[in-house]
Amino acid sequence: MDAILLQILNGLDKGSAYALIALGLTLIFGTLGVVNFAHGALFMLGAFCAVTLQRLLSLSYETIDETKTDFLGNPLKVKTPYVEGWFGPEVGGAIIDWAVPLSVIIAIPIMVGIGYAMERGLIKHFYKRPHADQILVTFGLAIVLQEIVKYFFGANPIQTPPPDALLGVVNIGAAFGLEIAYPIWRMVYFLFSVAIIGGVFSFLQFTTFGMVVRAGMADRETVGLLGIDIDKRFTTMFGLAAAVAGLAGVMYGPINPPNYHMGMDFLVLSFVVVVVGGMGSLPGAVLAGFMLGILESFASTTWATTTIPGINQIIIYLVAIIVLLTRPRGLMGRKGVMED
Amino acid sequence: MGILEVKGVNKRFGGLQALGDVNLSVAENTVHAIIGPNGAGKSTLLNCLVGKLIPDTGSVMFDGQSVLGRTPYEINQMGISRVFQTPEIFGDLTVFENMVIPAFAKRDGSFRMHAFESVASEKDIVAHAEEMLTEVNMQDKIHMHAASLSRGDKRRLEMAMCLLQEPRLLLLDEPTAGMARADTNNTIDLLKEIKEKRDITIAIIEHDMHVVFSLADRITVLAQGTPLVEDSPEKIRGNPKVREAYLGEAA
Amino acid sequence: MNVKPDFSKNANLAATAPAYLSIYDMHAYYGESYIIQGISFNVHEGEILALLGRNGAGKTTTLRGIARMDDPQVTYGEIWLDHQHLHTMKSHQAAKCGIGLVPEDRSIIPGLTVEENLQLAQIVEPIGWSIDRLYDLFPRLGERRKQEGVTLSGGEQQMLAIARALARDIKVLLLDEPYEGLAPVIVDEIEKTLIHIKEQGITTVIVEQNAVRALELADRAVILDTGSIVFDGTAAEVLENAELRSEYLAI
Amino acid sequence: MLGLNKKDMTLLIVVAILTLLAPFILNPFPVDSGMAQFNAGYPDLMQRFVIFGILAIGFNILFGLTGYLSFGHAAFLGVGSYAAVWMFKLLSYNVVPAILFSVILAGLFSVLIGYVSLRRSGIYFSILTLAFAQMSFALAYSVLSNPKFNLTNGETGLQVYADDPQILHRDGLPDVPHLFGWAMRDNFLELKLGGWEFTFNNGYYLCAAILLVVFYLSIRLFRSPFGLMLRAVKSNQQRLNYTGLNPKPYTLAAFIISGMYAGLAGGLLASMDPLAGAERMQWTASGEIVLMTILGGAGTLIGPVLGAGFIKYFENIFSKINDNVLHQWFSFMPDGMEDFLVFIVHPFVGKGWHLTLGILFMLVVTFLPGGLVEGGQRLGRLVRSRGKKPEDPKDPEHHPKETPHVAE
Amino acid sequence: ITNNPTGGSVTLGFNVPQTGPYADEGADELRAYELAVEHLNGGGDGGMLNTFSSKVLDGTGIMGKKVEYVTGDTQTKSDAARASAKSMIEKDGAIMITGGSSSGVAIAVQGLCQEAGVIFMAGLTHSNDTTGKDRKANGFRHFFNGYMSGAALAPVLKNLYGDDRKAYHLTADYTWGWTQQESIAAATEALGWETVNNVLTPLASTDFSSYIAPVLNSGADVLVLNHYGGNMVNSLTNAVQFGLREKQVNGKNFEIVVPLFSRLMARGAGENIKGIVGSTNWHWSLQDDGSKAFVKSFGEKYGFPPSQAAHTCYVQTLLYADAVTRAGSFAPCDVAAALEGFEFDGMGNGKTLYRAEDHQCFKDVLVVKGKENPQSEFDLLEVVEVTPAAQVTYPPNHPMFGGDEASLGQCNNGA
Ligand SMILES: Nc1ncnc2c1ncn2[C@@H]1O[C@H](COP(=O)(O)OP(=O)(O)OP(=O)(O)O)[C@@H](O)[C@H]1O
Ligand SMILES: Nc1ncnc2c1ncn2[C@@H]1O[C@H](COP(=O)(O)OP(=O)(O)OP(=O)(O)O)[C@@H](O)[C@H]1O
Ligand SMILES: [Mg+2]
Ligand SMILES: [Mg+2]
Repeated sequence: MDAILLQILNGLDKGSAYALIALGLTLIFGTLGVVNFAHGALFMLGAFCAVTLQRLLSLSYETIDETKTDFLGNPLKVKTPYVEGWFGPEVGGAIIDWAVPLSVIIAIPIMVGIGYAMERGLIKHFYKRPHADQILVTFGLAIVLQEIVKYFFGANPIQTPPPDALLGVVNIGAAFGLEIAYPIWRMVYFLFSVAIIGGVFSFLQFTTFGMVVRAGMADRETVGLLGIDIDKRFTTMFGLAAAVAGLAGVMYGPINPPNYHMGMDFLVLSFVVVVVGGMGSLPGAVLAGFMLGILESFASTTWATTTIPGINQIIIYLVAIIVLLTRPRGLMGRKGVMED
Repeated sequence: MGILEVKGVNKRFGGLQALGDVNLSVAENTVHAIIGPNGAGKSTLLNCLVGKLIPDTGSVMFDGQSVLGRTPYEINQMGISRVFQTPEIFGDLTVFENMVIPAFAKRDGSFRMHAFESVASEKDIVAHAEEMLTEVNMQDKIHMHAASLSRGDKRRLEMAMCLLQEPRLLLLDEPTAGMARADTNNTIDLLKEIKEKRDITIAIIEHDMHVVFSLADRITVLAQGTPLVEDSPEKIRGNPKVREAYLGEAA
Repeated sequence: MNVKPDFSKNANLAATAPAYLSIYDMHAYYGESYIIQGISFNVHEGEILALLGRNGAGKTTTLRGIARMDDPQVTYGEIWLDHQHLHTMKSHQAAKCGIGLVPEDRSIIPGLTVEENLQLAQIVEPIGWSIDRLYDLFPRLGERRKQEGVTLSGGEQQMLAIARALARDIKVLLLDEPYEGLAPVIVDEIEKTLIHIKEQGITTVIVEQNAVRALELADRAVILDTGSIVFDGTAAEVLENAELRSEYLAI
Repeated sequence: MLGLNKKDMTLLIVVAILTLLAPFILNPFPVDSGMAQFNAGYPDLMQRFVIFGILAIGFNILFGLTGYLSFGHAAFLGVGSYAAVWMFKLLSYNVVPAILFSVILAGLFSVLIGYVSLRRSGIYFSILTLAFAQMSFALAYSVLSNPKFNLTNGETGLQVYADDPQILHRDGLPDVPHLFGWAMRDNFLELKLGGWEFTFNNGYYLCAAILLVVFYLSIRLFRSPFGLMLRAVKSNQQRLNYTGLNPKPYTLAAFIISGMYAGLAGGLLASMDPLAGAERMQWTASGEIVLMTILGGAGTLIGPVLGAGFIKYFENIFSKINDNVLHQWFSFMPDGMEDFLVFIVHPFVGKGWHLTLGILFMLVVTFLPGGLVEGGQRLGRLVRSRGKKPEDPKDPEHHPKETPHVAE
Repeated sequence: ITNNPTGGSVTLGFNVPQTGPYADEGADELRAYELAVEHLNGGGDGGMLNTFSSKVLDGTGIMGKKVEYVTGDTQTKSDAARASAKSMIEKDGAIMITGGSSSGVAIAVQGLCQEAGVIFMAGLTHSNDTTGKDRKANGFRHFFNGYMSGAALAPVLKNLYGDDRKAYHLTADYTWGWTQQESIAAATEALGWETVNNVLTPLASTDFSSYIAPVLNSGADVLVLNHYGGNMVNSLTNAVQFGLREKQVNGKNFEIVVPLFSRLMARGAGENIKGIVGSTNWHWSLQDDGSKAFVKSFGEKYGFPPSQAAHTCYVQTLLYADAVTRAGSFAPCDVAAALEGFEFDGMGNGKTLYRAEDHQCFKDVLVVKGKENPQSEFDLLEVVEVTPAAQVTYPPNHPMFGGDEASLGQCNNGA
């Protein structure tokens, strides 16, 4: 019982990551119709916003400690972060400790800015081009972004730990007499993604924005005839999607340390999630994200892998095949969206 | 017994009864016009004939065989061709290539793997296509991309593609809509000529009464998914109900 | 290719009324093909102008050029609307200035219901008729407000396209074959609507294959042939001039 | 001739000349010059050029003609390679049975995957093929390399061991892949002319001959009624249906043909270098095939081959330029200048070759929508229009393209 | 012989991952190679040339020929690695290929070098197969392997955690993972530990939470992570996240073991690595003369201490140069003969033997632990124990190494 609940929780968590990435991807891919292979890179850039802030906050001045030596036998240079120098070790330490949540604040404008720049500078020339061209150009962009990050941060993963206060586990089953120890930060991530998903939904639901963008994707020309400057809205949409992807990345850092190719690892899966959910359907993307997360979680149990060897390797693809064959447009896809 | 027998066909879209108990019999080698107000279900009826839609109930027999449950290409192979209300052509291909495809379909059936002949060496097919293009007066546009034709030309091309197959039943959904008057007249002449030359049955949907009355042998008036009357053109013209519901002053 | 506009033909248009919409020496291309070869004409405030010509003459291209669509590319010329120069604008800006185009293929937006299609027109100021008023004009649309726009019948789509243009506060209505595919009674209806619209002071340019109908409605007419203007004058003149009618309109 | 029209015949002849003379063309720089780094005329890379060319030609038959974008074609490449190595293990190192079997097995796989995937179109089709390929990869990498039934030898890659049966192997035949004794890895001629060196490799010429055959077949196919039907599928499936043609068998046939081309490429890869690794089936490999095709120009005859060459060139040549080489190039400059130039170029070569590739992807697709082929055409037009009078054919006095009046 | 150097120089091929997840490791390997070339050509302070027990290398290159090198990118893919190695051999005339940071790549390239008739000096490869069932006459491995990790770790684990433990293995689902798991399980079971479960994790996994969670209820009190690189960083991070290290099971502290450590992995794992035991080939804090000399010249050139990958690559280059010089020939068969059974010292890890039967080096193996109070960003591991070579030596026909069937085959001089 505990074990099953724990697997579901794990699935929810993995699902939140899938759902968040797929949500952003749906905004671009399902709504704007652009096959954005750089979406994973946006996720990665988000995570590196946190890394950067952490690095900035940890910028240090050096003092020489004569009593100790470094690996070459020279006197050891001790580094003290400026913030600790300015605010004292206590406050300064706390600021560094909270680097990841703090980065959410800086990540929003940065990611929106990146999204804007990307759309204005590149993507806008590709709305009318075939999907294949979009794949090529966004793939090129993804490589470039990755390589830039690699140039500055290296290929190795970089730890971005959560604040000490959010470290450790809680027993969330205690109230029911169950023993379900779950990491606090993963709970935070789940709640965070629910909040973002809710935010995006209400933005698109309670404003006509979503409808206009959908219409614009289906028929740019006609929407222009109705006095709507669709380009501006597309840009906004892209900024929003980039922010969603980036935030998903910022908060993901403490779960698994970011590295420059983490985006590519998620990219293919998130395309699968979006398509299984149904092109252009936000609820579909979220639902499929959670569904595949939980299924993957169950497929990794010993029971599952002993019953069907290797099932954990292929479960997502297997489910995708079954869903697509039985439900032609994915779980919640609407007719007419990207069918050719 | 007509070549096309539609019996008790019903089709619902959600709450909307698009076709309600439609019975229709089209006699061989006649032109049968279907007219009626917008949204009466005319195109829906054609969709049921070519396999685009499957009626909820009822039967559709063509030449004694049921078309229901067959795929569109099988139905076409039975001898039914259709011109759509919004032109369905191969936009990426040239006008010539558009014509060649039905020619192959007619000669070789639904699938043949002729991967190593060249199109140009299929003399009979090429000749056939060119001949038909001349007939519809489009020989000067033979190398244009179909997508860049004007709307009237697209319609003419689609009709030519259907005619080339020499179908036994030709379904035309507003073939002259948007066509210049001169071309409309040409189309009428063409259809008449073809009808004289070969055995062909035509079912035509049209709002242009000039076309309807020049061609039709019989007319069915459809309203709100059910046939209102079926009669000869003269009678229809005089029918007050039809005048009020449909024809307006055009009659 | 090297066709200069012949201004002698429209030399007489000037003085009568102040030009409201004015096209001066417009040239337009689709990619490499040179379609509109330098045309100039004026539309006066509150009048209905019929723009006529054969299939492929360039009527649609002209309207799209005026509405500042991305295609065709207008490479030269000026377009003025009420002292604003449209030729520097994009389509959405032209729309804000008061251009309303009803495209020939209706361009109902897939994925949106009838009502959403109308709401979409009212997102950006200036807003015209209320949606309820439009439903009064076209009750069929009211009945189908929750249906997806593209599943409407051909005629219903035409109504929706016109309604959508009126949902915006427009100064000039550009109609590309508004009668196409409509039942004769509805054509009568729409004609009445157009007269009604005219009474509201809206200027209209109508492209129509049914030239007689259009001319009966219009104040003035412009006839296009292969991208050049061959006639510019009153509607009555065309109806009287048999040569003109047979040469360019085949009526 | 050969059932081709004049233009196609010219193309075929040009391609034939280029492939047959590749050892010269690809080695334009003397061995000792600083530019020798850019020589690509060594057997392995030349083989790769043609093999990936074959792969891309096959992919283009599906994607370029029907518009169905398969994201799983690498699976067939992998299947072909495994099939070939199994033939080496079981029969002998002769490449003929290996290549035949790889084409057949890849064909069978594509029947299976194609039949299922083609029930959907558009992006759904792409994701289905991707899913199948990723499953194949996972199976090959771990599940099927389970010691109990080791079909793929997992991470290490399938290879021939001394204790393999090789029932048709006879003494005197080489212990490497060969064509009736003619070892693929051997060079039949090594020419030294002045500072230049040219290598003529058995394996390369086998691949080149096969390339010419399959290229010829693909030209025929493009121009055939079948090719026309495939383009019709891309253009309007509805109309095809209502014209009495069932699109399914056409697309399936195209899928199988392109799968077999991929299998052939896989078999050739294994024949040149008898080891089949699972990474060949990963989605990135499938993605690479897509990129090759688009980069070169989808739907054109020669484009995919160019695209394949382009990407493989970068992978093999640019990745090998290190700082050491850079310093040699710029050594004629004053020291400060030399260091500065090395500093500037450094991020784009060697371990930064991905960066350059990414930038080039973006540039090519942005400025040459039709891929490299379009670039070539533009160049051609430029050269041709030089000869003519510099007059604008389109009425220069009346409507110049840019005018102060019309803002685009 | 293939690519016999005729002019005044000899070309070596350094084939390392320059892109992909192991790019940093590859970069470090490349630094070591450049340093080795510098030392061979008489530049710098000579590094380990001064401490190496064999004294034939004199800083004039190899047999008087100046050492030059070409580099390539393995991308950590067998295909790409082979293509890159081939181009070095076919185009650049490399006489020896070395490098790599994964076993799949090492085995693939080793096979290629065997066919092409050049020597392959493996870089970082830890799978038993490299010198086990896939051993080749032209291939040589200085690095240690899975079996040695197990043999070195077992006694230490017994000391630290007792002999009554229940171990739960998470294993990367591919050949290297399997062989390491097999080795560790065998070594620990010999101590009396029980292996409760072994779960295979897909290579592509990025999040291991669903594999970690079941550990909590399995009754196990030790978790063994048979993962490398990014997989290891993530699985360890997840394990710590789930509070495994704070748990008490069966009345004992729950422990995590990572059999193969590298400094780059340790850096990726950050805080989580503290107190965790594993094994490594070499560490810069070793105080023997060879290690000190190498750390000094590497550190002064690049500003930070070398990794174990850098060390093994550096040593392999010197060993090759030495063998050529001793053999007096570049012919692979002569070089191989000079390396086979060669015993040396002064390269770190104490006295070392290049065993003739399988071309595996036998030397001391380090058991290390994540340091609790690191003094600098490189000071992540502390050496717990230096396990003597004798304790990790196994017979060449050991079943985990292909048994009696495994053979080096014939050495190949190429054409
Ligand atoms: N897929 C669909 N879903 C819902 N309603 C539909 C669908 N297709 C058609 N309808 C409705 O069914 C009715 C009949 O449509 P149909 O297209 O057959 O009309 P029609 O007689 O061809 O009219 P027109 O002359 O205007 O083309 C219309 O009211 C239309 O809105
Ligand atoms: N997208 C396009 N690309 C190239 N040429 C085009 C394109 N669209 C139209 N044309 C060409 O431009 C010319 C004018 O077309 P246009 O659509 O303006 O004609 P029209 O007068 O509206 O005719 P119709 O009455 O048939 O609608 C035609 O010759 C047509 O073939
Ligand atoms: Mg209709
Ligand atoms: Mg038109």
